[in-house]
Amino acid sequence: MVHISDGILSLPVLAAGWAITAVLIAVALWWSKRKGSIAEEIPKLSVMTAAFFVASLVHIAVGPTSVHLILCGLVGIMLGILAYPAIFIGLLLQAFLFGHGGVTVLGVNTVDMGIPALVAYGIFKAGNKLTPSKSMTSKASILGALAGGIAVALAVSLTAGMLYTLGEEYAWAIKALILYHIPIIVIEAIIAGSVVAFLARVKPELIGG
Amino acid sequence: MSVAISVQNLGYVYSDGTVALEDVNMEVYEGERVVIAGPNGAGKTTLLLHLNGILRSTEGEVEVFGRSLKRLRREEIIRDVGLVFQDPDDQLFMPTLFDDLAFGPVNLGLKEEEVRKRVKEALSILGLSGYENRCPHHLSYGEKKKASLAAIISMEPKILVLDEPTANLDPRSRAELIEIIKELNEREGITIVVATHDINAVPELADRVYVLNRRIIAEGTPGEIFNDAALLRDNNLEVPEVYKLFEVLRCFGYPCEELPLSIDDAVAELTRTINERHIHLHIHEHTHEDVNRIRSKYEHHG
Amino acid sequence: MSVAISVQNLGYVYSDGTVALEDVNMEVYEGERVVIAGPNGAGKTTLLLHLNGILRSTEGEVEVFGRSLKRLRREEIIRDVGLVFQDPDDQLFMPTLFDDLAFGPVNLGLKEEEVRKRVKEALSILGLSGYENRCPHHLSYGEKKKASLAAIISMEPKILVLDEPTANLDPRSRAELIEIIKELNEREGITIVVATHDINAVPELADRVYVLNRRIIAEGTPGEIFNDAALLRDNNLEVPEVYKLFEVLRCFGYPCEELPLSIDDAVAELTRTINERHIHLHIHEHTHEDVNRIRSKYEHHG
Amino acid sequence: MIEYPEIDRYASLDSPLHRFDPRAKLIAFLSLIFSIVLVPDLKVAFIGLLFAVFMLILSRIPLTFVFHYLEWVAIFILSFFVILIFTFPGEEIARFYLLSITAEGLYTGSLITVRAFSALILIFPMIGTMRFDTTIKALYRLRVPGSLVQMLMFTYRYIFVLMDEFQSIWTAMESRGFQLRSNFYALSTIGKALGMLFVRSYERAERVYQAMCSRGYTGNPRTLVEFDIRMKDYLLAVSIMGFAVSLHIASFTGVI
Ligand SMILES: Nc1ncnc2c1ncn2[C@@H]1O[C@H](COP(=O)(O)OP(=O)(O)OP(=O)(O)O)[C@@H](O)[C@H]1O
Ligand SMILES: Nc1ncnc2c1ncn2[C@@H]1O[C@H](COP(=O)(O)OP(=O)(O)OP(=O)(O)O)[C@@H](O)[C@H]1O
Ligand SMILES: [Mg+2]
Ligand SMILES: [Mg+2]
Repeated sequence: MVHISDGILSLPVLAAGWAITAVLIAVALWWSKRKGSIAEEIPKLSVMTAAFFVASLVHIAVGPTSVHLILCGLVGIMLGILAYPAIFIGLLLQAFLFGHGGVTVLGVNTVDMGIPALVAYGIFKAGNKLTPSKSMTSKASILGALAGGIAVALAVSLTAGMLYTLGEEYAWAIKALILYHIPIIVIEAIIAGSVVAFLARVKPELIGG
Repeated sequence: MSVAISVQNLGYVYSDGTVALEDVNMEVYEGERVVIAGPNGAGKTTLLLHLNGILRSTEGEVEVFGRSLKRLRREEIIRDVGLVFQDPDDQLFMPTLFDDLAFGPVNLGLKEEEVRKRVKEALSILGLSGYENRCPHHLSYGEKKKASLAAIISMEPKILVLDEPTANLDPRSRAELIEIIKELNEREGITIVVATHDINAVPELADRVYVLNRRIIAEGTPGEIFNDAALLRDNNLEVPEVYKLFEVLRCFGYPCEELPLSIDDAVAELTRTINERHIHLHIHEHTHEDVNRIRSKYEHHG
Repeated sequence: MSVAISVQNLGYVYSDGTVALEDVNMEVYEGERVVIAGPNGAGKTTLLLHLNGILRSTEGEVEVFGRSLKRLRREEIIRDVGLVFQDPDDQLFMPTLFDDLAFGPVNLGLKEEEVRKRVKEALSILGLSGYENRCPHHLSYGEKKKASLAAIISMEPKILVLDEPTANLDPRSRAELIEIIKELNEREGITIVVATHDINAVPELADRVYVLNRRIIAEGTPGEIFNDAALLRDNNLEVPEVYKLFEVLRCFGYPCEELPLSIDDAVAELTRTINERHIHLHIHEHTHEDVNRIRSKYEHHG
Repeated sequence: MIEYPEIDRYASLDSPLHRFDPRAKLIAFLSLIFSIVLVPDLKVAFIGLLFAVFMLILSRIPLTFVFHYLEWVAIFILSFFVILIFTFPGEEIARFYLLSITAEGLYTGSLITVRAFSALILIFPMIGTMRFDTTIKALYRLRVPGSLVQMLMFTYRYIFVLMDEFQSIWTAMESRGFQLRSNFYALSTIGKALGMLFVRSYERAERVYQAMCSRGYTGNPRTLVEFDIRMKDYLLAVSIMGFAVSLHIASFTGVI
């Protein structure tokens, strides 16, 4: 899991996390208000957030342990800018309902997962524009895998970066974290590709098609 | 006849403490059609999930063809027992119908050629040939229901277990589905277990009925079960309308020992009785009382 | 009687090109109970969504109490028209039952005291008093269905529109719900519009029936509609079993002009006819032919 | 089988914390959590942990329930602890073959672990002593932005519905012989199942929105909330917050 627990990070990092998150949520909500009524977005966004919450409960065996899905790339691809508040709500519920992650690190964790979601959204959108539209499904699956994989890799890097603020002494812990996540990046890429290909065929409007 | 499924002293408690099944005993013979009837929340679905080993209880035993499910691997069980879910959307999750029908056989480790053959057969049995590349999600509800049955048929189970196969269907789709289930039983000799509270389908689908309400309340032919009004009332089950009406007719002097359960039964019954003698309907002193007693018997509220 | 709802030349096409409604014309009078019957995919749900302005078509017109919905604000519409959805989980979106029932009244801008009063009343009408603090996911399906009706009742609409209110319910819950709907109509004078393919509920719930299959195919009393076998067959609808059986009885010489639609109708019919004269049932030459014709009329497959 | 998130299973018990006003409780415990996770001193942090355990016992929430809930997270925190004690540079105090434990590693690892567990344990007296919808309403009253409160409310509600839905899809897959492994076939199949979950959720979202519109939803959060804050709530909140502050005074002045 790329969640950082409570009790690890320092005050300035926690504060910065909350500040960035507050600004990005405000921007995302303002943006979607500008485009139309927020009254329509809230219920829809909520149900989709619940879906991602449920999906992230799937755990997959990797060697001796098992991992929960992260899916931040998919959240971005499907929800666009609004992925950021959705991830915040999802993490808040995970912290309150399961004790996953933590309360004080909510801001930081949202940055770690939310920024990659926005990046995945960008990659997917740009990729769709750039590539000539040949087979819709295979293109979607490649782009989905790419965006999904990169998003998780980025999430891991950001988490590692947060730990790095603690000092050189954590170098090994950071290496362990990265090592642990390499198979997860692959798993997430495969799953994201498969989900996006499925959606391209069954419900294209979900991926902005 | 040999025993296909035998359930012994089965009990099941969900993790939140809900007791769904208690001391359930049941036997299904090869080639037979058995209906499990019971109200909402009776534990029908829970029982069916035990029949193919999805749920495994520590209490009691389920045997298929004499072998305890506890000692079988999932793969071995699903070769024998195919389970069709109530909501077809739960079962159809592939982008094309072909993929969905191939899913089971592929998981069984069959060769590609065999898989293709089975998919083709299953589609043709259900009258869905030519639908291979359709997306199941975009089918109509009736078609989805058939598709979800096809996805199990393609695994060629010896025992077919269906959860509420007729729920939510409009009359044509419902009649088609009942017909298909009957044919699978008659032609291919597949043993059928159906859970339902669609009581009007029972006479057509059942050789034998078990009434379930957490425990097995009763067992018998459809006729025997419907004859026991108290049983039905206590377990919140309906009686076919035809049956009720003949009860009423009996009050008006229609001579009838075994009450018919369906229109076809009724026609046969009428023809037989009338051929023997002419029938006079009339009102006795106690007719109204009798009729009222019958009506209140079937009033479910109050 | 004044017109409660008037639909004129309504058409609707979904964004993917599916034509769901075409030139629909319909009128519902104040205090009336109208059933919209039609097979799966007929457009029933689409039509209902127009009645309270959720969907607004450019083609045609919907008027409620003489005012076009196009010119009304959402808030004004929902004061008059309450819509109960088929799947109660779609409608129970708040964390507790109290919040859910209060949601509508609060949005209507009512005072807190009034809101509490209405919630209490709605709960007691549906027999859910004491459930205020329950979460929807801990309710049974039947209870959810009642709760979703309560959440509309608390808004005190003059017109109640229900989508498949009896679907998926066991006999007791079904009977209870039908009873509640009837009482709302009789006691509170609420106009009722129901979309359903549960044909056995039609005689109990309808003063008048519209048959919908993308367009309005027919309109009439339940008796008139069920009399038109071709219509029903073409639109994939059933006839109540009692009705079928009396058709059969008629072949055996039972004299009967208006065929009864429910057991209660049947008892009344029998009593009336028999009081007039004794009834002889017998087999004519053409009885068997007649019976066969009836049976094939209702065979939906083939 | 996935399990429902039922942190509030014991919300109907009775204890001083159950009777604590929801808003005051949230503020007090959140301050305490923020305070403990930033304590720089191991001994002081340990006092914080003891206080957290005391609060847990005061809440009367069964410990078996708490342990079951913490299993997963505990593994994660403890593995971080193990990594730190072996890899943190510093003065060696013990040795296992090639690996050496350093004093600094042990200290930092313990500090982090104690702080993390304190924060985790405090979730139970804070959230587990009231129904979750009460928590959400308390946040609403504490002026958390309306859009977020509504999202929290609706998301929470639909988690249960969609969990059931996904569980059914999963059961149906298993009954056709699907086995979860980490190979390409299994993963891409999971992708399709998830895809189906998203499609169904999206369609449900549309219907939920329609149902909300039918009841006059305009995007504004408006619910009725009845909270009754009393003197003893202020007192309890102030004492918990006082304890939170004193932890930092203690470690700053080095009294302990
Ligand atoms: N996953 C679950 N967790 C807890 N309780 C459950 C679960 N699934 C079912 N139950 C409960 O177990 C009992 C039996 O449920 P089951 O679904 O087997 O009944 P059923 O006879 O199939 O009902 P229906 O006719 O509504 O399909 C019910 O009280 C139900 O609420
Ligand atoms: N959101 C949608 N987008 C595209 N097509 C739709 C949508 N909703 C419904 N349809 C289609 O419109 C037609 C009418 O659907 P509708 O749900 O109104 O029928 P219905 O009579 O309510 O059916 P049922 O008895 O199954 O509830 C169907 O062909 C359906 O597939
Ligand atoms: Mg069931
Ligand atoms: Mg409908």
